[in-house]
Amino acid sequence: MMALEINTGDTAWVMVSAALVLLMTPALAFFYGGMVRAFGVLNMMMMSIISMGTVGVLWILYGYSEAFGNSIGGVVGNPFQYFGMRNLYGMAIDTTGDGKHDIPALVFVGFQAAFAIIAVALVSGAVADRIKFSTWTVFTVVWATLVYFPVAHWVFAFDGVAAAHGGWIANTVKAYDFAGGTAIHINAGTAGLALALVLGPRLGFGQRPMRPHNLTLVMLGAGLLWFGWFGFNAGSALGATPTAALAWVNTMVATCAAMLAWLVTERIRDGHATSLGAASGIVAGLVAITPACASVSPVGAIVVGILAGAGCALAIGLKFKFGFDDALDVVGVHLVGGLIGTLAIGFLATNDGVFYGGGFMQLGRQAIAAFAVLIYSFVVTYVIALVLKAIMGLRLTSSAELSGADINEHAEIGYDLSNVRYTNYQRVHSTVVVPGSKEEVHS
Amino acid sequence: MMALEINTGDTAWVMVSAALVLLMTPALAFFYGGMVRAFGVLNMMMMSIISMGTVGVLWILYGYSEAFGNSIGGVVGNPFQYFGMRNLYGMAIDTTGDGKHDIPALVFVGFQAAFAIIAVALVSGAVADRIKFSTWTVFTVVWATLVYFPVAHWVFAFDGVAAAHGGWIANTVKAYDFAGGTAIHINAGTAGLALALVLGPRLGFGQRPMRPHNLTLVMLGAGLLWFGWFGFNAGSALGATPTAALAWVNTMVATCAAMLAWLVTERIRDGHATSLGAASGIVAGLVAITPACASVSPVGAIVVGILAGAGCALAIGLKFKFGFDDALDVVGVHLVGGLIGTLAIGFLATNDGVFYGGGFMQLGRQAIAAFAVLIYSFVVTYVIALVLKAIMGLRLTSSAELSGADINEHAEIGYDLSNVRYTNYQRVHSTVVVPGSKEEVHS
Amino acid sequence: MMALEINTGDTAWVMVSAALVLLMTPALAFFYGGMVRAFGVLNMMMMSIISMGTVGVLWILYGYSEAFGNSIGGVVGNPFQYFGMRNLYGMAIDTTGDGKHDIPALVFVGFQAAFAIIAVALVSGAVADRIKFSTWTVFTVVWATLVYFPVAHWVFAFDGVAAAHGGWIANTVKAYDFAGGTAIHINAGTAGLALALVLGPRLGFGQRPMRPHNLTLVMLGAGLLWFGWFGFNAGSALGATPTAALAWVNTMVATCAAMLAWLVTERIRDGHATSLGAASGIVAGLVAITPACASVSPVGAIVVGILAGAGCALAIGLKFKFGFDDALDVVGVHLVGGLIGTLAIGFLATNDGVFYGGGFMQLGRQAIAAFAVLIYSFVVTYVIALVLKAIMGLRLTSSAELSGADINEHAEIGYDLSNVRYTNYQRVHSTVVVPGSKEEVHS
Amino acid sequence: MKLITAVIQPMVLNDVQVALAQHGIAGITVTEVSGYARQKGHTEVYRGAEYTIDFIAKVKLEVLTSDDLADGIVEVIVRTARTGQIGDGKVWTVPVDDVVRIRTGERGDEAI
Amino acid sequence: MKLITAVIQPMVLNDVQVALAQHGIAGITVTEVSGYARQKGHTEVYRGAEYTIDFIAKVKLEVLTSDDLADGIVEVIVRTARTGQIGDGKVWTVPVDDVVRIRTGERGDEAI
Amino acid sequence: MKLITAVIQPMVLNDVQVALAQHGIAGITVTEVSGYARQKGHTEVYRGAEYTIDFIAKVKLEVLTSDDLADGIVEVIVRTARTGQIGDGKVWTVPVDDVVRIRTGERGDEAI
Ligand SMILES: Nc1ncnc2c1ncn2[C@@H]1O[C@H](COP(=O)(O)OP(=O)(O)O)[C@@H](O)[C@H]1O
Ligand SMILES: Nc1ncnc2c1ncn2[C@@H]1O[C@H](COP(=O)(O)OP(=O)(O)O)[C@@H](O)[C@H]1O
Ligand SMILES: Nc1ncnc2c1ncn2[C@@H]1O[C@H](COP(=O)(O)OP(=O)(O)O)[C@@H](O)[C@H]1O
Repeated sequence: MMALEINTGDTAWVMVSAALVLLMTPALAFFYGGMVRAFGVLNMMMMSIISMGTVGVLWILYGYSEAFGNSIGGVVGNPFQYFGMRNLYGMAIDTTGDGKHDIPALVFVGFQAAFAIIAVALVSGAVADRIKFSTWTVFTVVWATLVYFPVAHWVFAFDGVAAAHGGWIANTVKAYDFAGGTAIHINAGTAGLALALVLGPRLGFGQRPMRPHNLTLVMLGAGLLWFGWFGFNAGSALGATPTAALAWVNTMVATCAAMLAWLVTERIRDGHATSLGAASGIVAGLVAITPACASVSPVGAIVVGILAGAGCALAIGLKFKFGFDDALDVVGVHLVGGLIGTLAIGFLATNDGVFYGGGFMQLGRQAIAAFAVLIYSFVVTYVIALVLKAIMGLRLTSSAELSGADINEHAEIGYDLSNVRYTNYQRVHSTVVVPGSKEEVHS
Repeated sequence: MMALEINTGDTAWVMVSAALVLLMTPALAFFYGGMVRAFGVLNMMMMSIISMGTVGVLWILYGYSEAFGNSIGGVVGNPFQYFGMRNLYGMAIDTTGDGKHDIPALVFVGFQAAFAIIAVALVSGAVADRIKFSTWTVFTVVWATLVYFPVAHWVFAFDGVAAAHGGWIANTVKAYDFAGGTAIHINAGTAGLALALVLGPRLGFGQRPMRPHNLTLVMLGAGLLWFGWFGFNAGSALGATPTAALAWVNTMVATCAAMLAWLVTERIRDGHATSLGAASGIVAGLVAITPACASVSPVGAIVVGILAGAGCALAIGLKFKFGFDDALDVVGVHLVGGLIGTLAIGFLATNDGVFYGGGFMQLGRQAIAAFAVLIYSFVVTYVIALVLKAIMGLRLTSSAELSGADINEHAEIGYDLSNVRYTNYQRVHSTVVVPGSKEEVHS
Repeated sequence: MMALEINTGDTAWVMVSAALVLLMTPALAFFYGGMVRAFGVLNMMMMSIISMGTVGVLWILYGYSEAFGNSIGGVVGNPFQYFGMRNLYGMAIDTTGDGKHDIPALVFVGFQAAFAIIAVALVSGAVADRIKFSTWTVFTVVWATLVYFPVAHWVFAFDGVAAAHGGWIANTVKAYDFAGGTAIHINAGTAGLALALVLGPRLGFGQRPMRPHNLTLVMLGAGLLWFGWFGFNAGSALGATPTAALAWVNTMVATCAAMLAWLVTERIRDGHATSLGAASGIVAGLVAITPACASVSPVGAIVVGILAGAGCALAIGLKFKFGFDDALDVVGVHLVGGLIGTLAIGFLATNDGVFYGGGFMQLGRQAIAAFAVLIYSFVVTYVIALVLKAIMGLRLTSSAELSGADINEHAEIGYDLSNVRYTNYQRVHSTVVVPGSKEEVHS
Repeated sequence: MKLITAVIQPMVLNDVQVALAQHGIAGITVTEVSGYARQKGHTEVYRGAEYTIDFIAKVKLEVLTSDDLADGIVEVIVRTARTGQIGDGKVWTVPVDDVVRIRTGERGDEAI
Repeated sequence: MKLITAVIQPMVLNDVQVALAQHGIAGITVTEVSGYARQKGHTEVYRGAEYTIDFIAKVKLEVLTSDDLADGIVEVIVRTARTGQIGDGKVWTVPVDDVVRIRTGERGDEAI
Repeated sequence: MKLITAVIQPMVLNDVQVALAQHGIAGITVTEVSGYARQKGHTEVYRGAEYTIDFIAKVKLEVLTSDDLADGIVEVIVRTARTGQIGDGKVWTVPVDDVVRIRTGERGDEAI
């Protein structure tokens, strides 16, 4: 992975992709934020935004190293190898082995940072409106360290790319997960389920109405997610290659098909095709094509999209059936969508899928990868949740929950469109602490 | 068009451009969505979003092939040649002929897919608030197949690029339309006019007030459209070339000039420069520079921008004069703007425009292209509209129109910012259809 | 700077970066727009948007030339050299000197255009809600011409890149300002201060409540700003190079750290971590890392972020202390953040910072650059403001200010979410002026 | 004096306002309200969950008037606001002790 | 006839509406209001500036009724809207001269 | 008891609220309303089409009070809400039969 000649085209593509993936977390904040009631929109957004803060810093300190450092038994990378990005400046990642497609190692760091951030942020959809913000913040740190970084190592760290030895799923099981169906979506979806189970349902879940407060915000989130997802999937080729082109086209068309499938499902079941359904179908399609985008043909991608769109549209009802409150359907969309995509590869992979005469071997590998991540994520997340509950408490007080997390956790409200000013004065707290004169100003 | 060596820089640029153009359709959804009344914002957005679903899938199946397959008499591509993307993986598009700027054919597919999608979505602005969503969905399929795909073939399919033989406007008329002034904007603007004529005006058009409900959403749409349009125009160079650079700069400065011209026109006429005017001027400038961005100098682009900004600001009044209800001014902005840009090339093209001593030859070619597309689009769209009206009906019922398309067509409302819950209970319809147990849950 | 062989990867990266930076001005419009009261959101956005119009056109006419034309004494570029982009088509910018990383000169023009635009737009945050829109429009023209273009020349014009001779700070003082901590942020922050001082505080400043009306819009702005800033900082490498990669990673992690630092500061001081704080911390971190992103290590970037996040969170109180009404904290965020970043380089630059054994030499250079820009910007802006005040008036009337700039300056309102139509009829002004028949239609 | 209050359909507001103006009524005060009564609300669907909205958007008009004009005003409102469909609303009259015009301090019928 | 007006907590609206419906009340009109009284408002913080919101969101219910049913309705509202905490609000009764149903023109108790 | 209702300019709300509090008034209820009367509305322009907004944003205050305090309260409101320009609004008083405090069930003057 030492190389002097950088391919500027590949580097440009991966830097753009990294920025696109980073945009996905604000996009997720809008997607989720629009779906809760108006009195919780800021808290919902902040759960994504704070993940950018904590996970971004951790990634640079030891997260990248835990994921892509030299493997300790295929289970986790050496967290000290690249601690604080040491040993990385001037290094390159060579993804083809022929020295023609080298990109600076720091580009890969940035690209993967954005993955880590959004994986954590995704979990928040399950716990909308009722988790303490301080506990969520600590959760992002602990969960990234104990769950995401190791699982990313399992799935994304190929031997000889970022370090000599990589993770067990990538190198031993040899499952295909091009851009993170297991490491991101199954992982986050499962974690959301575990956390929601420990946390309990929102007050009034299933009885009192909790409709989305701003569907233009939801649609904005979905639109930006789709845009960013081209970086997520096609960027995972780590170069501006024909593989990236295939991933790009599949990321488009699977999503188109999933949106249509979700809308048709709704139309048949509920009598209406909704905009929330379109936005949800978009995300479901993106999730499902994520692992598969480089393995299936465009027509295969359409099939994956249809399965994901219809499958997730049906699966979001599960929470009412089983009574767990996965508020914004992280399980129904990310876990189920991730499973659909990961397993569909076994059938539709053009090189060795069942339908292409490849037998059931690859399907088995896909299943092992999917369920290994699912089980690990569920168990560890559940334990983390119990520990945090014991130490600092998980839930808002009932009165805070009923009067809204925005006011109670952030002392803000999302919107003030009235032309009447009910606020009747302001008082300035403190201003600058000039060194040597720690005075406070009250006006 | 078979090549092994891919230029990664060009590929990176076109993949980014494709993602940028894809983002333009959600952007359009916001631009249009903010302009209607609050009770129709979701329906308005959904008309764009559904186009992504239908046209995206069609494109992969036969649309690309219809547009870029080997030409049948210059009129339409062979729809079977690349059906479902067959024969395309591993292929490259060579735009320069010297083998130095090859990009994977699938990148070109993706880039052009985004064009097809937005062309269809643009039409919806003319029919805001009153068309049946089911009919619109069918319209997107029929119109793409009968109008957009063939016209794209005429204009964008150059001999020997994607297939041996291309379309008649590109190769016989030799009009300049770098990024789609005719194929996209004149085409969609004309189709909007035809559809609006068959559909009839909104109830209360010209009498009852229909002001935009959310100008921040309009501005968001305009901002993202501008951003995406760099992909549209500069991406049409199909490489990171000096031509792309010129297109980039022209796309910026024509838009700046058009915005200023629109605002000045408003200021003189109405006494105020409005934010809706700024957003509209931005779009008008982008439309007009689209065909011209690689043919004119930056100062020429400023001229194009001024003509488009002032011209479209005046043209949007046409609908009141002639009494057709082009609700969101697709005619006034896209048709008129597209004509201005397409014809301005005849004067301002630096190689053979009238003002550069090139005589009237090129102007004639531009006019032929513009009016050929205009007439074809008008006639075929009008017939499609009549047929759909007869078969499935075009218009919402009056009561649905008056109480809002969102509730009636999508069973949703855009915003619920109140802290009072008027919804008094929820009932879960059906959940998962587990194979073998088609039970429904009602809570 | 004449070159025939273009590096497509570098060109792709800088074209994308240019589009990203251009997106930052609409993003700023949302960031600022969400922060004012609902009755001024459009006016606030328009101050940014109009800057795109005026500065974009000026840049093509003489702005680029003033900034990057051959230097007249290190103070300003020759405004005629590249007037209207003449002499530029077909030219290339060679940033490495080895002929391997050439990009078309027009790409550089576009990239730097977006910088000029946002520098001007930034100033508007200080004068929210009370400046006449016509005066602001003229201000953008005058300030760009007299302040921004020259200062950009000082800082960004290196000898032998865009022209033989460049500006004094870049070439004589040799301060490091990779992407514009001095030329953009200190400059705009100081100008905001000067303009706010001449303009005076909003009516009711410090007594009547002026809370942000739409924090989802603020967060959208912050998210898009962060996204665009990767173009701003990593794009300033003018190629897809290892330096760009370092800048990318630093732009991410400094921002993460600054957000956390701002939130911690708030939590300690006010008892709550707010979403406005997160958005503000993001911007503060981006500002501070701007000059430093290519000089510090990722761990150094974390330090810069922490300093900026905490420092700016404290500095925004200054306005209450000193009684100037910098409405949206341009001083507290951009001036203070710019200073922190510019001076931090002196300590943290890995090649010659104080902490890396480089002595105080570079710190001195940084200080000279920062204060030279600060003083020049303050004095000239103050004079411009006084002159404009005398000639055309700066402030809205009190009644216009109290009833909102949107209605009074733009004859529009931002939102109309009510389903009651208080507007009771419409009258069409004038429509098209068909040449030869200047008739007007009144309905 | 009397206070006449009417709860009407939002879409007839303009007609009523114009009719009142033609009837010589100088001022009205309007409030957006929600009504729950015979008229059926609608159903919304979000991710397969059904929401029934019982409350329907209505507009409340308030008109202060002297005793002698009250009946005429009620009549004008009832005539103009009628669409004949369920949900047209009510008009009611309440006695008022006194009215003051803030600007001038005028009282009683003068103040209306 | 009487007009009963109640200012209540937003979160009890549904319970009150259901209770009234069970009590046989056909129609109510609801307005979103803000109340300023004993109950303390809350504090918001924006960039270090503190905003005190004295006004608290409340819901106003209006029910037209015949004289004899009035007391029962007040009683139902008071019982269902009570949470026992400061801010529960008030119910008051005002005499009404006349009521007209717009759709039919019915008057008096018939119109309610 | 009396119900005093005032329609005032939005920007004087704070002053009135403070003045009432100083006058010893414990509670008020506020509603956002739109008024149509002598005061001229404004014009908006969207893509060359002109919209005339006749209705102007106002605030409605409601104060329940005992009979003896009513005149004083009207006087305080009129004094504080006056700007002297057209559009300052009205204050009116309506007789109230009974008031109940929901939290305690207190009635009459006790409940206010
Ligand atoms: N008893 C009542 N008290 C107060 N408001 C009522 C009452 N009955 C009806 N309303 C109001 O009148 C509106 C129309 O009533 P509804 O019964 O639906 O139609 P109609 O009056 O045409 O029979 C309701 O939405 C509600 O706002
Ligand atoms: N004198 C009053 N006039 C009008 N409305 C009042 C009055 N007093 C209270 N209210 C309304 O009742 C609400 C609750 O009053 P509050 O004093 O806070 O609690 P409680 O009624 O439980 O003692 C207030 O928010 C206000 O809307
Ligand atoms: N007859 C009326 N009935 C109900 N409300 C009225 C009446 N006349 C005026 N108003 C209210 O009072 C407000 C101010 O009235 P206007 O005539 O504009 O000013 P002024 O009261 O200062 O003469 C109006 O906007 C309206 O809300």
